[in-house]
Amino acid sequence: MKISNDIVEKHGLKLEEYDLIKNLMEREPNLLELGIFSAMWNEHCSYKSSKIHLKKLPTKNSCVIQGPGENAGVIDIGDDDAIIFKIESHNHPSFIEPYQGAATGVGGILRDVFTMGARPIALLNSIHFGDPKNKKTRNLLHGVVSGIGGYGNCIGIPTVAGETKFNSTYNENILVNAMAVGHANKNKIFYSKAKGIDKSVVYVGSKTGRDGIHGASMASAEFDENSEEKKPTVQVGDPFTEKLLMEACLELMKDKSIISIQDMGAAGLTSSSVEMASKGNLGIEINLEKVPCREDKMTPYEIMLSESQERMLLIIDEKKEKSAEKIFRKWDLDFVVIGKTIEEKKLKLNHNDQKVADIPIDALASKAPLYDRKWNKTKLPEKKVKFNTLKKIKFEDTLIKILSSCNQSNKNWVTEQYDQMVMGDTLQRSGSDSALIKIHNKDKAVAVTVDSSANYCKSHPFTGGKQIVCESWRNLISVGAKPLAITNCLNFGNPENPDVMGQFAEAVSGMKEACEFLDFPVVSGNVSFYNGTNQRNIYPTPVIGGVGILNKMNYKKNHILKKESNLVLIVGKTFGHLYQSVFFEEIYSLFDGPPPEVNLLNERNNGKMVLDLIKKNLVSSIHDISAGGLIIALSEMCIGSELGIKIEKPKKMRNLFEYFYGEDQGRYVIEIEATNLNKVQKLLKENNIFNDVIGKVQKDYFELSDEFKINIKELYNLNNKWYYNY
Amino acid sequence: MLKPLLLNSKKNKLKFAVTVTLKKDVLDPQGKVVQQTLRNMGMITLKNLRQGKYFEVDVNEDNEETAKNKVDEMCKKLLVNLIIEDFTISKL
Amino acid sequence: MLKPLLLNSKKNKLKFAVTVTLKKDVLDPQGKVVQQTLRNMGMITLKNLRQGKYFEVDVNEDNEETAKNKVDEMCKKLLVNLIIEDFTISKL
Amino acid sequence: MNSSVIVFPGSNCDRDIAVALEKLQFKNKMVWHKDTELPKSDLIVIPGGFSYGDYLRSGAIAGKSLILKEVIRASEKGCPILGVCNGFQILIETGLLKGTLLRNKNLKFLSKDVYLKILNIKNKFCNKYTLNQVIKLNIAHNEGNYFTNEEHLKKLEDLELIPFKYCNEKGVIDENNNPNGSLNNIAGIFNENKNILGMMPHPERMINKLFSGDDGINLFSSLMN
Ligand SMILES: Nc1ncnc2c1ncn2[C@@H]1O[C@H](COP(=O)(O)OP(=O)(O)O)[C@@H](O)[C@H]1O
Ligand SMILES: [Mg+2]
Repeated sequence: MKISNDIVEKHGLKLEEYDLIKNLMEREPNLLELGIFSAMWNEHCSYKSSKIHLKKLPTKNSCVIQGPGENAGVIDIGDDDAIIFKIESHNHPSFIEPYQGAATGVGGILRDVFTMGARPIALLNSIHFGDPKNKKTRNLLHGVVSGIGGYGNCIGIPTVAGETKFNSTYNENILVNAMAVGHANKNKIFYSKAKGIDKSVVYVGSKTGRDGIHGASMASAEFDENSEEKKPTVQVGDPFTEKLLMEACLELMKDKSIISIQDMGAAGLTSSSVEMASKGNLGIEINLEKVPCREDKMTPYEIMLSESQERMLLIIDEKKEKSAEKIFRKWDLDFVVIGKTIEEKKLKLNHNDQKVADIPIDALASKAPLYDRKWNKTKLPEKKVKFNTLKKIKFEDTLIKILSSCNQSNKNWVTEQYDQMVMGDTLQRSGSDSALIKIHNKDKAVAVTVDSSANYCKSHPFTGGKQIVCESWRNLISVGAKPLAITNCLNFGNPENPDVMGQFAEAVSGMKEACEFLDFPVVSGNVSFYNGTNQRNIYPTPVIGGVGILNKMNYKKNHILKKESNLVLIVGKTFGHLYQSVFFEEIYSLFDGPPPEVNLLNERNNGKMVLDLIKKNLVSSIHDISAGGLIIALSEMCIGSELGIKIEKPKKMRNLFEYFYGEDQGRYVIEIEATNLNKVQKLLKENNIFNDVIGKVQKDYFELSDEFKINIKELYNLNNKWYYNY
Repeated sequence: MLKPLLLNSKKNKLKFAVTVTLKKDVLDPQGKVVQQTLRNMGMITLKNLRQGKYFEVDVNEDNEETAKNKVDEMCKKLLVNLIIEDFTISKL
Repeated sequence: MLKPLLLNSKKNKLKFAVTVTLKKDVLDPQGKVVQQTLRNMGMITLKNLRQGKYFEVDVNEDNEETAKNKVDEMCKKLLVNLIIEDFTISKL
Repeated sequence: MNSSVIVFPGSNCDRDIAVALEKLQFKNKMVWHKDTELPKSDLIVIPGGFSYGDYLRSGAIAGKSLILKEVIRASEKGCPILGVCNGFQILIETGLLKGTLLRNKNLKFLSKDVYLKILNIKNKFCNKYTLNQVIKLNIAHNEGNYFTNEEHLKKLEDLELIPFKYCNEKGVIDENNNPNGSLNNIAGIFNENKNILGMMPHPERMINKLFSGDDGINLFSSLMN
């Protein structure tokens, strides 16, 4: 078959790229080879538009064992324990089939983590939907949430934290990012790099079907009106088989049988075999008729590009083949030697004794195109609107409106669909700033959180990128944990658009600055471009997954008020920045102006100080101040508790709304024992950290003198009803 | 001319069966496990099993065609996930 | 006499449909919610909806009767919870 | 005391329950579903999870496994048997307990802490609780909506075969405090001999104050009596 321009374009390749392929091959590829190139060279696998920017991110420090480049990042948490984690997007498949798209997103990220030898211990997710008034939104919300739950619950890994947001920018392109966190012995970590010639290449897991063919290309092609027709390629998840696969792999990993291992994710058998060969600097030969297939008469093209789920590729020591096979048989899984490693650095495919493909590995991997795409800077928006010119509104009404809005409502409806307790190590469930998962049989726990701030990033990507790293840091500190490292999922629009590319470049620079300053390296991540439709790109939405360590379980903190008459303090300085705030959005539908400034020095000082106060046992409860400002943080402390707060109006305040709704960064609310006030204030003062007593814990009511007094049960109902009525 | 109209509007309960099956190449994890279990239980002549959904729907409509169209609409709007499933409607 | 026997043993793939429904007096929470949802979506002529399961089963058997008996056995042994469910088998 | 926890493909609360049992000094063994022999046990637990993915009906496929014949034999000899969540569903599928577990009334998986009122303490499983005590446990299931015919329901009530019902923190048992639509707020049931208990809530998730509470401990310590 002659490859026409049309066929090239249908594979998502540019004609110049096709010329490069012919050059590298020194001939014309056949259709199968073209398919393999298209899978390897698309954005999803090659990172061709993002790589040069991602290189800027700090990826090392004393706790990093493995940074980006493997299936997931690995950090050291002491005592031979390692934490392995990563976040990944499944945006496009979830828009097409929300349940299965989200479910397979969870399945995929779990494989990334247990491939490396970790037992997964927690799942997180960040999900963004369109305007609730958009008629697709409800169905997407229901499907995605039950898909995430369906997979995690069945496989038996607790889903413990996440974020759920609504914004019309996602009307035609929702975001579904899933994160998995696993625990391993740091001396028993498995990598994908192949080693040794003539070693067996083994296929394990489910059979290969016709699902998801072209999935990888679809995931990085812009949506158009016809995209609904691409539906049949969506894969169906099988969490039960994944559970068996996970147990089988972990069982096999107890001895030294595995030389290298790689899950089959996007671009299935193609990317897994090429990656293993490329990292190992060798070649792989596969006999495709040996691949276990679900359907009759599958072609080599279909076999190589299928994205059937729950499959893995292993390279195994030939002496261990028999014992390894026994383990997989015990778990009722396929185990087939489909090929071997070869010296010649090539991907060689045979089908019933016929050679069907022969491609240099370098051409697929290291020589794949890289682009330094054109990008435009985003100017810092001006502060045009003057607050005192806006229509006056009663404070209480604004609070009620915001607390019962879709974005600020509590997420019980969501989290009730997730098993948060299975595995028995959930020290703190969702609802707090971070979840805490105990390391099995040890007196320590990891803290995990995911965060994003699309409004800030849209307004000024550089500041937004910085802010979101800081927010993650703060959320970890707010449960008493020391922040260690992050993973990121960068959801952006079309990179061929210089404005979008600029958002990407600057958000990454902002992240870099914050990560460096806070010594909070990036150890894994994922880029999802082409989010949007026909030139309407989504807001730039980098999502950060943060991990920290709680060295003693007793240090655990949350935002639940502990005792009547305790004092409530604000730590960090308030300026009253309302641009890009929840308040401006919900009350005045104002979207302009810059995001709040991020002062990394203050961020670090305040955070370290707060952590120190926690270690000194001076903090009863704590909450970071983020979207919605101080008043929302205080409300949330009451909503989670059986107690209320009586707030005194501060003396030096310019304006009530700015003070309570301002979203200035680097701030925390802490509850302390009244007898400790002097001690706490002295410590804060010595470190030049601004603080103020703003109120006192009391029974039954959340109250601000002269403005409102709300019963906390009522407050809870206000904050809880949106999802149940939607 | 009044009478037939009135008669017409006295709607009848019509019963339909809807069967929903997964599209041909779509993975059926449930069917796979059920099939394996049955084979383990000794049903070795079992060649293939696919699992689907079934609905019995009663509608009050004037005539069979309108009724069937209604059921079709229900399938497309809610009962069936057209992305991965096919369906058939039959009169009971 | 050898030939027909041989012929006979060359088994055929026979296809059956099994529908499984909840017994009349068993609560069908799923059907109830689906029905309510459809009514909320404006399908006001919908009178009743019950949800069940559907299987398509292929068996390699000599003749239809043996085959059907096998399917019946599958239903009774695994596919159907006879305490709360009824089933019907039909040839496809 | 010796305990056995039966493990099926897809069980996922097996380790959790073993941790709870060992915390209470049970000598516990894990028993793989293909095993044909049970170790000598003073307690058999069928744990929660998604045996066989909950495919077909939850518990249906596990209910056919070989080892269950042994469990049935042990139950006939009076050995205490505890089925939690999926374990309850499996006990129902084998016929050791009567009735059925339908989908939750809101058709969603439901994971939350619930309150239970202890209604019967004269049995092996609840003797460390006090009558009418309200305890907090966690539920996490799709199909926990207990249903049975009127005659059997009456028997359950009359013979005190319902150890606990869903309620609010003050012990009020009503429709508002029924998470899944279960008949009469039933959260668990006994067989007539009261040596088999099937329950939807997870006692093994509440064994540590620092975590989410420890109201589940007494269920295990009752069994030590
Ligand atoms: N999709 C979700 N899955 C799990 N937990 C969620 C989800 N959405 C929100 N949550 C939880 O709800 C709580 C509030 O979320 P959010 O307001 O985003 O917190 P924060 O501002 O501290 O990051 C957090 O504990 C979070 O983990
Ligand atoms: Mg927070």
